Amino acid sequence: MKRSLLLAMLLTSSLAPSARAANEADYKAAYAAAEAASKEAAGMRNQWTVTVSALAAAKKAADGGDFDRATAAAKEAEALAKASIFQATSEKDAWKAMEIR
Amino acid sequence: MASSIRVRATANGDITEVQALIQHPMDTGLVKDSKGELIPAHYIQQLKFECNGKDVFVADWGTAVSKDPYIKFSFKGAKKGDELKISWTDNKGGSDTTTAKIA
Amino acid sequence: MTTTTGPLPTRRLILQGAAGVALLGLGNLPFGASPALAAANDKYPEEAFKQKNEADAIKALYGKTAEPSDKIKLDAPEIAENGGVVPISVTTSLDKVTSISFFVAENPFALAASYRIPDGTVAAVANRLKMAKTTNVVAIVEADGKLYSATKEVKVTVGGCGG
Amino acid sequence: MTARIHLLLGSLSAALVAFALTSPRVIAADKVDPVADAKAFQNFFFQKFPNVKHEDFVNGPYSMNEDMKRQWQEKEEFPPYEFALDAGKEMFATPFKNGKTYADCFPNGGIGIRQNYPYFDEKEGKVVTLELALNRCREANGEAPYSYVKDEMASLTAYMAYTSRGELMDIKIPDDPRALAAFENGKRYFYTRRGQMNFSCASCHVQSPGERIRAEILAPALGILNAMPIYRSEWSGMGTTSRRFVTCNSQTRAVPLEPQADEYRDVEYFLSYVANGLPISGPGARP
Repeated sequence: MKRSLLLAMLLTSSLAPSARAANEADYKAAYAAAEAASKEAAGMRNQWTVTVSALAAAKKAADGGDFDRATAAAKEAEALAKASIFQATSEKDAWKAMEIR
Repeated sequence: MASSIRVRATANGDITEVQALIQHPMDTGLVKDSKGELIPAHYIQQLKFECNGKDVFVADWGTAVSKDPYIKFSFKGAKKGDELKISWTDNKGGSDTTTAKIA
Repeated sequence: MTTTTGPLPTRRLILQGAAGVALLGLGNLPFGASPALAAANDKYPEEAFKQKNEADAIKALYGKTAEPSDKIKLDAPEIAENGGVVPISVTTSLDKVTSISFFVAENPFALAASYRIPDGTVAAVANRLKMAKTTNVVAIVEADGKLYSATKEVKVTVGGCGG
Repeated sequence: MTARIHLLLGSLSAALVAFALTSPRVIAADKVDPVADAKAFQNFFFQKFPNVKHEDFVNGPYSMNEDMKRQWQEKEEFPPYEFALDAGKEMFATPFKNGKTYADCFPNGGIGIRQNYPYFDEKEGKVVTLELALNRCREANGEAPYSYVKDEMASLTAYMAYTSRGELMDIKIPDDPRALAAFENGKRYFYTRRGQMNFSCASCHVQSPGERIRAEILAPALGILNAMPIYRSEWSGMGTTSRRFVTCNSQTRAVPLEPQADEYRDVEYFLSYVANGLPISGPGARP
């Protein structure tokens, strides 16, 4: 249970709403960070489907000019990607706990 | 191509047990495909079993019959070696028939 | 249904009631013309398969109502493993059976399948039906011109992950 | 920002502690021992479900629930995979353009050999599954390979499984470090949590077989591949082992790997090996 608590905290901590309206530059920065984390997760062969859909939602919102939503979605994608990376690294050994011996 | 109807008819004593499995999509017309369009209704409406020139079983089916429909019934008055004729028609005018020997 | 108080809802209910009756009326008009013994002849009971609820479908198919009977054994699972393939079968000790039909009460169209049983054919059928949701499966047997029924509730839930 | 750093530090220290705890055992268990693993795996299920006959485990959810078993037996009278079986038989009999058939690619003409798949190919140094071998046979004879998740592949494996029905699963692990590594890699994949749901295969099939997840009863992991390929009412169609792995991944919200990825081949190797001695019951019918 401890691990999923950590995952949940990681997710919520990065969703802190930004005060002023996001503009295109904020979106681009957030999207770049999200994409990098997503690539790293994919590289570890532990990508989550929700990361991919959050990234797509971000791009779609940005194309529609709604940079507030786009930045939020990009930030969420980054958090999800980071959580999947955390999961992959912690599972490197954690899996043994469940092994039938 | 093999017939769409698989049938097994076995006689024990005077009672012949018949089982049939028919390859058919039985689309209800209420289901959407991956592109979100409605798949048109396409289902078997009538299935008939005849033996020795007489209808022994007639099924009228709606859209609530499962895909690749299955049916089991028994009837009297036939013996090993008699021929069972099976035929179906669907709502698009499609049809198929086959015959099977009672084992 | 939101439970609002005051005169408004009663007027709306009355309107809905009126609309419902009109529909029913329409539904019956064309049916009135074709003979009550629709089930017996060769024609595909088109009208019966169009009826939404079970009572209309039974009336459209047989033109009379059924009474429950314990001489009908309806075999259906307690919880369907999959709503798309529900094995349902019926056997009956009633004699002079001429027709057996299956109704799934809350399916989009209640009548699922109807079988004509010529004499010499055993009064028992097994088939696999689709069920939209948890509801009653009703088997109707026409024996010696009278209608008998057996009912069983089958639980159906949308498949999740797949065991 | 500081909260996140604390978090990462916290998780690092937790990982370190975990590593320290397990390290003595890791060194002891460094030597991969498939025989012991298989025995422990089977005993776990035999003890957890004492009144399930050993050979019944291959019937998945139906070994866990009486009401479901009756519905299954009704389906088995005239099973929905009948059409895939006939199609597979026909494909086996139809020669390729170059005149050869599948029978030429497989020992004993491909009949009654499914229980030996997957096997470890010492030339290639990797696990070869039945689905992979079938596509390699097609390519070797100038035919286009089939999709691993579609009906044609399922029909072929359905026919081959049918010819092996009742044979006992008989997977061999040669004394080759790469084979032991593949087995261990498969075991790791089986127990590793993935996806946003944070489930591993074991979360469902070891910790809670027999329980319900929505409408379905979870199958025990022991013998779970013995019934492959399966006709699933939910798909209203045939499903190969590859299709089952891919859909299971996406249901835990993990992006699936490409079919026949090394991890899938290894986890199939692990799951088949630990089911040695249990009968082949494919093709199967499932909810």
